[in-house]
Amino acid sequence: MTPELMAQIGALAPEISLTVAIVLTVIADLVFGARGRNLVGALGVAGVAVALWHLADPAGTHPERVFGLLQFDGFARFFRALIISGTGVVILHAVVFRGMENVSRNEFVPMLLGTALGGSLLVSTDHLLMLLLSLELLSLNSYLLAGWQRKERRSSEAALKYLVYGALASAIMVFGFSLFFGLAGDLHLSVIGAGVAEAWAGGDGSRFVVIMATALVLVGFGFKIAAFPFHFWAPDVYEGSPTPVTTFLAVSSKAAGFGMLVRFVDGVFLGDAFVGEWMKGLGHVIAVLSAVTMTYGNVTAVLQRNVKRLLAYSSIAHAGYLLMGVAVMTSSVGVDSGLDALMFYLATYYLATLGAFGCVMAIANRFGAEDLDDYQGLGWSTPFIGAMLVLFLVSLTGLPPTAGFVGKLMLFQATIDAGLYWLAVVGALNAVVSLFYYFKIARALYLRGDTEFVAGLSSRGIFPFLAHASVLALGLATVWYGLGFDGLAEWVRSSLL
Amino acid sequence: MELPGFVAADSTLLGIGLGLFCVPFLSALILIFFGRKLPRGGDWIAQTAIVSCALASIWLFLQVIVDHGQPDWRWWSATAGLDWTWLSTGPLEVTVGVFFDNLSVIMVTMVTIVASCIFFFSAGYMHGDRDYPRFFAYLSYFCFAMMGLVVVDNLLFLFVFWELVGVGSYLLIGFFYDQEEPPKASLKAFMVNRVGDVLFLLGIILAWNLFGTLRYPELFDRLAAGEFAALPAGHVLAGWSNEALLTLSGILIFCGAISKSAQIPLHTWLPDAMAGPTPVSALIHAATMVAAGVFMVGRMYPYFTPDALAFIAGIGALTALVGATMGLVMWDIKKVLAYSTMSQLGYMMLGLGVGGFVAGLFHLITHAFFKACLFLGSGSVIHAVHSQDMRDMGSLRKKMPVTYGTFLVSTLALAGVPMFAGYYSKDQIIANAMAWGMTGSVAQWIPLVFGAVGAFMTTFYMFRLVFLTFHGAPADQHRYDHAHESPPVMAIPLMVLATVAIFGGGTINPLPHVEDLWFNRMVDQPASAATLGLAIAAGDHDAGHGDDLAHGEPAGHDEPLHEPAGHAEPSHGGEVAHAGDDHAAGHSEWEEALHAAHYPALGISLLAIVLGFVLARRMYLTKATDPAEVSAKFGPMHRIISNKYYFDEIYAVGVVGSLKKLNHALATFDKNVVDGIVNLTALLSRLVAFITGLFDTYVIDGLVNFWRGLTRTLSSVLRLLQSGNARDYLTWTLVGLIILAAVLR
Amino acid sequence: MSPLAALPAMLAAVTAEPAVEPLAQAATGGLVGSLSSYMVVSGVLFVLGVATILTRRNALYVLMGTELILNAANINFVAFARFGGHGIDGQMMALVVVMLAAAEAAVALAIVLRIFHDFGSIDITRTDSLRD
Amino acid sequence: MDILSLIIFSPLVAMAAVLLIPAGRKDALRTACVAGTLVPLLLASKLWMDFDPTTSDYQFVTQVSWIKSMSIQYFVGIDGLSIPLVWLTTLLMFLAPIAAWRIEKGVKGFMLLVLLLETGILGVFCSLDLFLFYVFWEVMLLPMYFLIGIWGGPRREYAAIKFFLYTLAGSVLMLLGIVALYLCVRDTVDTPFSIPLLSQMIQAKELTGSELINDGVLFGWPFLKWVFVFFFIAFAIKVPIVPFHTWLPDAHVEAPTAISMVLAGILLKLGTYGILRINLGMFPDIAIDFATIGAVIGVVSILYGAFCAMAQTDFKRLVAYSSVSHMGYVLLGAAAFTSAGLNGAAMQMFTHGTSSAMLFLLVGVAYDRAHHREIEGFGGLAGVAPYYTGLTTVGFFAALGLPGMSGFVSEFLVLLGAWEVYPVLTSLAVIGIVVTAAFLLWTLQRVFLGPLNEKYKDFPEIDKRETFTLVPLGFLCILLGVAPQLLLGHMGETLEQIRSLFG
Repeated sequence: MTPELMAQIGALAPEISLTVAIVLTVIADLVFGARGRNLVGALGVAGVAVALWHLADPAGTHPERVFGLLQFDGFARFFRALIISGTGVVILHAVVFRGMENVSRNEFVPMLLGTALGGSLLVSTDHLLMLLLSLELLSLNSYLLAGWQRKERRSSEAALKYLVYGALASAIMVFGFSLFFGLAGDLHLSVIGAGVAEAWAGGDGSRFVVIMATALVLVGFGFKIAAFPFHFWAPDVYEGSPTPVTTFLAVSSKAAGFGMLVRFVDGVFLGDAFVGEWMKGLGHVIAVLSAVTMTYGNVTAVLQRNVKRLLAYSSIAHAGYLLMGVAVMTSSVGVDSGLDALMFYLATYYLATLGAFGCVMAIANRFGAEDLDDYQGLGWSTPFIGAMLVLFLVSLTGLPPTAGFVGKLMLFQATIDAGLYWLAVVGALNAVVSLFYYFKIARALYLRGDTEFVAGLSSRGIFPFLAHASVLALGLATVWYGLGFDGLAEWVRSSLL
Repeated sequence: MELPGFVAADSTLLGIGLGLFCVPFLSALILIFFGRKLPRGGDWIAQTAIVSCALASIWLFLQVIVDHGQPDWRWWSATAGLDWTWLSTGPLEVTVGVFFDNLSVIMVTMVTIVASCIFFFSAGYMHGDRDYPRFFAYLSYFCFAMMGLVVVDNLLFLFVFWELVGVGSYLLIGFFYDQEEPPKASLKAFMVNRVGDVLFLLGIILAWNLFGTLRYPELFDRLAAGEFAALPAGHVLAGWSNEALLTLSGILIFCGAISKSAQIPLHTWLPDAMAGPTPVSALIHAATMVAAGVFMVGRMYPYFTPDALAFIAGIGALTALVGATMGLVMWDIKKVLAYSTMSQLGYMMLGLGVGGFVAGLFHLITHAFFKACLFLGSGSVIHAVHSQDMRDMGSLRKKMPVTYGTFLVSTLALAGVPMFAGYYSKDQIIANAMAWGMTGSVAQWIPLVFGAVGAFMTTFYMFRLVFLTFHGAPADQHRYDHAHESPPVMAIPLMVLATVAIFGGGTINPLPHVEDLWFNRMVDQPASAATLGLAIAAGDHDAGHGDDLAHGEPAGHDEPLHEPAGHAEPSHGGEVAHAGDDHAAGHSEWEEALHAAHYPALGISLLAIVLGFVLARRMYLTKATDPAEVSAKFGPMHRIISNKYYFDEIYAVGVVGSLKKLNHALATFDKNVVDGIVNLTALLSRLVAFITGLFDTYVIDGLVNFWRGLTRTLSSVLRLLQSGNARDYLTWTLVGLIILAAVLR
Repeated sequence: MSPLAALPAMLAAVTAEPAVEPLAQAATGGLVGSLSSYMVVSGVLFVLGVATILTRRNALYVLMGTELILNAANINFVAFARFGGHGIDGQMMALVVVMLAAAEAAVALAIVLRIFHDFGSIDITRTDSLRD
Repeated sequence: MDILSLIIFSPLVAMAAVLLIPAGRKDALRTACVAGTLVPLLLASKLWMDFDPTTSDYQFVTQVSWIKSMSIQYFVGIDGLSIPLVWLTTLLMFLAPIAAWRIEKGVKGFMLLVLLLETGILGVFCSLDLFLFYVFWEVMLLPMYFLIGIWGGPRREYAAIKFFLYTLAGSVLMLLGIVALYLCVRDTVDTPFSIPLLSQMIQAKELTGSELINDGVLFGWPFLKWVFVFFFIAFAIKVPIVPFHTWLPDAHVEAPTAISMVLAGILLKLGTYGILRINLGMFPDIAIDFATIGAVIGVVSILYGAFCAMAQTDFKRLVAYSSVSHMGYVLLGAAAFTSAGLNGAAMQMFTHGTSSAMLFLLVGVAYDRAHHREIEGFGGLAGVAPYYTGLTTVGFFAALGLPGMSGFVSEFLVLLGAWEVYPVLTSLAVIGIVVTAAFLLWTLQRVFLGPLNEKYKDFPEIDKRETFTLVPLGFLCILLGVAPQLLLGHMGETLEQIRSLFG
C-alpha cells in the first residue's frame, strides 16, 4: 500500500464511513432484531455524522483525483454534503415515522445509507463507468425503498412505476453513453467533450450522432431530476412511497441527479473544445425545458389535495427553476454565474423541502393527516410545526426573509445577466402561481377549521425530539441564509467546477 | 400700513380682531363639552361672549367714525400687524393676518349686534329643548366662523371660514336631527353650497396663478399695476387675454356667492333651510351667512371686470324678481320670508353689479336688521300659535302687540317706505340700476325693471303676510286662545332690532342728500383695479409697472383703490394717473347719471310700494274683516257688500290670479326643473356609480381572476396526462426523446 | 484515426440516410463493413426493445425490453472498443452493464412479485390507483 | 444602536416578549403588544423633534455593509418624505392593538403578527438600500395575509389571497427591476443597491456598467423604461390605482377593524411613497414621459372611487372606495411636478392616513354593536350615541376636505399645483370633491340622523377605549388643518429637492 494510495483511500473516508455504518446497522439488526430499532437509527445517524465530519476534511490534505475515476473537488464536496446530511435527517424522521411502524425499519436504514453512498459517488465521478455504477446503486435502492410499506398497495405500485420508468430511462441513457463512447473512444467526460467537439466539426452525419447521444442521455438525467416530460413517475411515486423515502427522493436523489447533470454538461459540452452554435441550440432547448417544467409543475400542483403529491409537483417546478441555472450555464455567457445560482438555489431548496417534509411527517405522526382537508385548523394545535411549515412554504415560494428568496434572486440575476429575459419573467410569474398552491396548505392550517385544540398522538423520546430539533434547525437556517447568506454564497463560489 | 390718524394701536386692533372670533369659539368649545353640566345650559356663556364681541365692535365702530373728537369719515384700512405664515414650502407661501377697513368694521358691528339679539331671543325660543346647550354651542361656533370670514385679510382664508360658516349652517339647519325633514334640508344646503364652493375654489386658484398672492391689498396692488403672471406655455387658457382670464376668475369667484347668497340657480336650498329653528333662520339665513356672499363680492369688488359685474347684475336682477314672485304664493310664514330674503339678496347683488357698491352693501346692513327682526317676529308668532301656516293665524296683533309692532316696522322698512332704514338703501339700488340703464345699452335697463317689479311684489307679499297674520279674524280659535305675547327675553331683542330698522338709515329725512348718509360717508366706492390693471397691461408693459415695482411703494397704488377715484389723481404717477384720468372721466359721467336717476327712482319705488300695499289691503285685509261684521249686523246689506267683494274677487282672480298662475308656474319651475336638475344629477351620478360598480365587479375582478381561472383550467387539463398508467408514462418518455432529438437538431 | 470518420456512414446505414461521400471514404478502411453490421444489430436491438416496451403490458416483458436496449448498448461498447482500438474500456463497460442488468432484474422480480401479490396481475396498465 | 434601527426593530423585541406569555393570558398579551408598539411611537416622536427640516439630505443614516457577496448594505435613513410616514406608522400601529382589544380568537398570534407587520412597514419607509427595501416590503405581506385571513370577515380567505397574489405579482416585477439595476452597476460601484447612489447615477446617465443599458432595448422600449414600469406597477397595485384597485375593497371590508385601519392608513402610503421616492426620485426623466398618464389615472381614480363609493350600500366598502378616490389626489399632485403639487401629494398621504384610519375605526364601532354594515340598516343613531355621532361628524368632515382640517390643505395644494399643468383634469377632479362630500354626508344622514331606528334604541354609546383610539386622529386632522406648517415644514426641503429634478 503506497502512501499515496492510502491518501486516495483517505479521500474516500466519508463513503467508507457510510459503508461501515451500513455493515454495522445490518449486524445490529441481525443481533437485536426489532428491538434494536433505535440502535440501528442511532448507528445510521452516527455513520452520517462521521461521514460529514470526514467530509469537512479536518486534515485537509486529501488528493482530488482518486483512482482515476473520482474527482473529489469542492463541487463534489458540496453535493456530497447535501446528499449525506439530507439522508441523515431522513433517517431521523424515518425512525419516528408512524406510517412505517408495521414494517421493519432495520433494513430501511442501511438501504438509505446505500442510496446516500451511491449519490455521493455519483456526484464525484467524471467517468461514465463509475457514473453508471453509482447511479444504479442509487436507483436500485430507491426502487426498493419506494415499495417499503409492505402492507401498502400504493407503495408497491409506486415501486413498480419507479422501477419500470427508471429501468427504461437508465437503459436509454446507457445507450447514449455507448454512442458517446463511440465518438470519443474513452469514458472520461473531458475526453468525450473533446470527441464531441471533433465530431461536431465532422459534418452532418456525426452531428446527428452527437444529437442522438445527447438526447438519449438527457432522457436519463431528465428522469433523475424529474423534468418534463420525464417526470411522470414523480407524483405517483412521491405519493405512494413512505414519506421519508419521498423526502429522500425530493432532496438527496434530486441533488445527486443535478450534480451528475452539471458535471456531465460541464465535462462534455463546456469543455475546452467549446462549440458555440451547438451550445446555443442546447442552451435554448434546456431553457425551454426549464420554462415548461416549472410551469407544468406549478400549474398542475394547483388542484392537488394530497400534500405529498402537491409537494411532488412543487419539486418538479423547482427542477424547472434549477434547470434555469443549467440553461444559463449552457448559454453563451456565464458558466460560473449559472452554476453558482443553481447550486445556491439547490441549497435553499434542500433546506426548505427537507423542512417541509419534516413538518408533513410530524403532522402525519401526530394526526395521521396527509390531505389538505384533514389539515384544517391543525396549525392551532401544533403552533410550532405549523409555523415552521408556513416558513418553509414561504421559502419555497421565494419570499423574503427566507433563503428561498435569495435563491430565486440569484437565479433571476444570472438569467437576466445571460440575456434570457423571457425566462426570468416566466420564472417570476411562476413564483406567483406557486404562492397560490403553497398557501393552500397555510390556509388549511390556519384559516380553515376551528381554532380549538386537537390532541392527537404525542410522541416522546430522543428521536422525536431530534426530529423536531432538526426541523427547527432547518427553519433557522432558512431564515439565516435568507438574511445573511454570505457564508453560503462563499461556500458555493468556492465549490464551483 | 399705518392707520391715518386712528387712535387704536395695531395691538388693540389685533386683539379685537382675534378676540372677535376666538371668544365665540371658546364659548362653543365650553358648551359642547360641558354645556350639560353648566347652569341654564350655559347659555349665559354664549351670550356673554357675543355681547362682549358686540361691545368691542361697537367701540371699534365709534373709533372709526369719531377721530380726535370730531367726526372724520375718512376711509381707512389696516392689516392689524398679524402676519402669520400658514404654510410656506418652496416658492409657495400663504400668510394670514387680520384686516380691517370701514366695511369690515361695519360688518362685524352688524353681525355681533344681530347675533346678540338672536342669542337672547333663542334663550326664550329654545327654552326647554333637549339639546339647549348644543344649540348655543352651534350658534357660537357659527359666529366664530362668520367673524373670521369678515376679518381675515386674504381670499383663501375667506374661503376657509366661508366653508366653516357652511358647516355651521349645516349643523343648525339639521339641529332637529331626529325629524325627517331637517337632515335632508341640511344635506341639501351643504351640497348646493359645495357646488358653488368648488367653483369658487377654482376661481381662487386662477387668481393665485394670475397674481401669486391672495391678500387683498397685495392682490389689488398687483392687479392695479397690471402685473399679470403669464400662465405656463401649453396651458389651455394660455391663449386667453388678461381681461378674459380676469373675468373668468371673477365669475368663478362669484359662483361661491351664488350658492352662498341663494342666487339663481343655486337658491333652492334656502327655502328648505327654513326647517331649522327660527332663530337660526334669522341669524344665518337672513342676516349674516347669506349676506356673506354679498360681503365677499364687496370685498373683492376691485377685482371684478365690467363684464363680471354685468354678470353679477344680471344674476342679481333675476334673483330679485323670481324670489319676490315666489314669495307671493307661500302660505308658510317662514317660506315667505325666505323667498323675500332671496329676492333682497338679489337686490344687493344687483346693486353691486350695476356699480352701486355703496348701495348694495348699505342694503346688506339695513336688510340684516329688519329681516332678522321679521324672522324673530315670525318665530315669536310660531312660538305662540305652534304653526307656521298663515291660514292658522290672524288677528294676532291684539294678543302680541310687541311682536306686531316690531314686525310692522320691519315690514315697512323692507318695503322701503320712506323714513325707514330700508328706504335709504333700496332707493340707492334702484337709482343705481337706473343710472346703469341710462349710461349703457338697452339691455342694461333690465335690472331696473326687474327691481321695480320686485319692489312692488315685495310690498305686496309683506303686507299680505302682515294682514293674514296679525289682522283679520283668528282663523283658528283654539290656537288663537292659546296665543300669548312672548316673554321679554324674546320681546326686547325684537324692539332693539326694530329700532335699528327705523333709524338704521342714520336719518329720518325723507329726502336725504345721498352723500350725507352715514354709510355713504363711511364707505367709498373703490376704483376698479381691474380697469386700471388691464389698461396698464394693455399699455407697454415693462416701462409701466416695471418701475412701479422697482419703487415698490404700495401706498401709491392702494390709495386709489379706497379713495373715491374722482379726486384720486394727485396721488398717481405715470400710467396709473393716465388710467386714473379715464377712470375719473367715466366716473363723473356716472355721477351725473346717478344724480339724474335719483328722483325718478324714488318715484318708481314709491309707486311700487303704494300699488303693492293697496292691492294687499283690498285682498287680505278688507276681504277678511267685512264678512264678520256684515253677517253679524246688517244681514240685508250682506249681498251688496258681498257683491262689492265680487269686485274684489274678480279683481283678485283677474290680476292676482294670473299673477298667482305665473308664480305657480315659477314655483313649479323651481320645484321641478331646478330641483329636477339637482335630482337628475344625483340620479345620474348614482347611475354612473352603479355602472362603475358593475365594471368593478365583473370586468376588473374578472381580469384579476383571469390568472386564477387560466391556471385552474390548465391544471385540470394537464393533470389528464398523469393518467396513472405506467405505459402511458413510458410512451411519453419516448415521445419526449424524439422531441428532444428533433429540437436539438 | 478512430472509426469516428466512418461512424456517420454506418449510422447513415442504420437511419437510412444517404451519405455518399463518407461511404466511399469508408470503403477504403478494412474492417468498416463489419463495424457497421454491429451497428445495425445494435440499432435493431434498440428498436426492438422500444417496441417491446410500447407494446407489451406485462411488467416482465417491459423489463425485458429494457434489457434489450441495454444489450444494444453493450454491443456498441464492445464494437467500438474492438474497432476503435483503444483499450478495454468498452468491454469493461459492457461487463458492468450486464452485471447491473442482473441486479436490476433481481430487484425487479422482487417488486413484480409484490405487485402480483397486491394486484393479482403484473399488467402495468392495471396498476393505476395512483393518479390525478 | 442608532435610533432609527431601534425604532424599526423594537417591535421584534416585543415579539420575543409576547412569545413568552402563555396564550391563555389574553389581557397580558394585549398589554404587552400595546407597550411594544408604544416604544417606537415615543422614539419616533423624539425623531420628529430631532429632525432637521432645513436640509433635504438623509438624516439619522446608518450604513453598514451587510452581505458582502452581493455588496448589500444595511442602509437606513430618513428625509422629509419618510419621517411623517414613519411617525404616522408608529402612531397607527400603537392604536391598532387597542382597537383590536375585543378580539378573542388567537390573541397571541394576532399580536405577534401586528408587531411583525410594524417592523416590516417601518423598514420599508426607512431603508435606503433596494434589497433591504424589498425584503421589508415582502415581510409586510405575510402578516397581512394572516391578519386578514384568520381574523377577517366571512369572505376573508378570498380577500386575503387576493391581496397577497396582487401584491406579489407586483413585487416580483419590482424584484426583476431591482436585479436589473443591480446588474447595471454591479461592476462599476461598490454599493449597487444604494437608492441615493442609484438615483444620482441614473440622473447623471452614468449607468454604463452593463450591456443592458447599452443595447438594452426590449420590445421597442429602452431598458430603463421597463424598470420604471415594473416599479410603477408594483407601487400602483399597492396604492391602489384604478384598475389595480379591486383587491382593496375586499381586503378592507373583510379585514378586522384594526387591520383595515392599518391597511388604509399606512399600507396604501407605501405605494405612493414608492412612487415619490423611486419613480420620481430615481427616474425623473422617464417619469416626465409618464406624467400625463399618471395624472389621468389619478383623476380617474378620484372620480371612479368617488362614484363607486356612492354606489355602495356597505358602510365599510364605501369607506374603502373613498380611499381609492383620496389616493388619486396623491398621484395627481405627484404627476404635476410642481412644488404645490408635490407638497399636496405628500401631505395628502399623511392626512388620508389619519382620516381614513379614523373612518375605519368609526365603522368598526358601529359594526361591533350592530354586527352588520348596511347603511340603510341604521338610522337616527345621533339620538342614542351623541358622542359617537360627534366623532363621526369630525371624521367625515375631515375626510371630505373641510377647510380647517388637514384634508383641505392637501387637496387644495394638489389642485393648486396640478391646475397649472393639467387645468382640464384638475377641473374634473374638483367634481370628486363634490361627490365625496355627497356620499359622506348622505351616509351621515342615513346612519345617524333622521328618526331613530327602533332596533337600536339601546345602541351603546362609544366607550372609552374606542374614544381613545379616535381622539388623537381627530385632533391631528384639525391641528394640521389649522397649522399645516407643522407637517409641511418638515417635508418642504426634500420635496423641493425632488421637484428640482424636473427643472
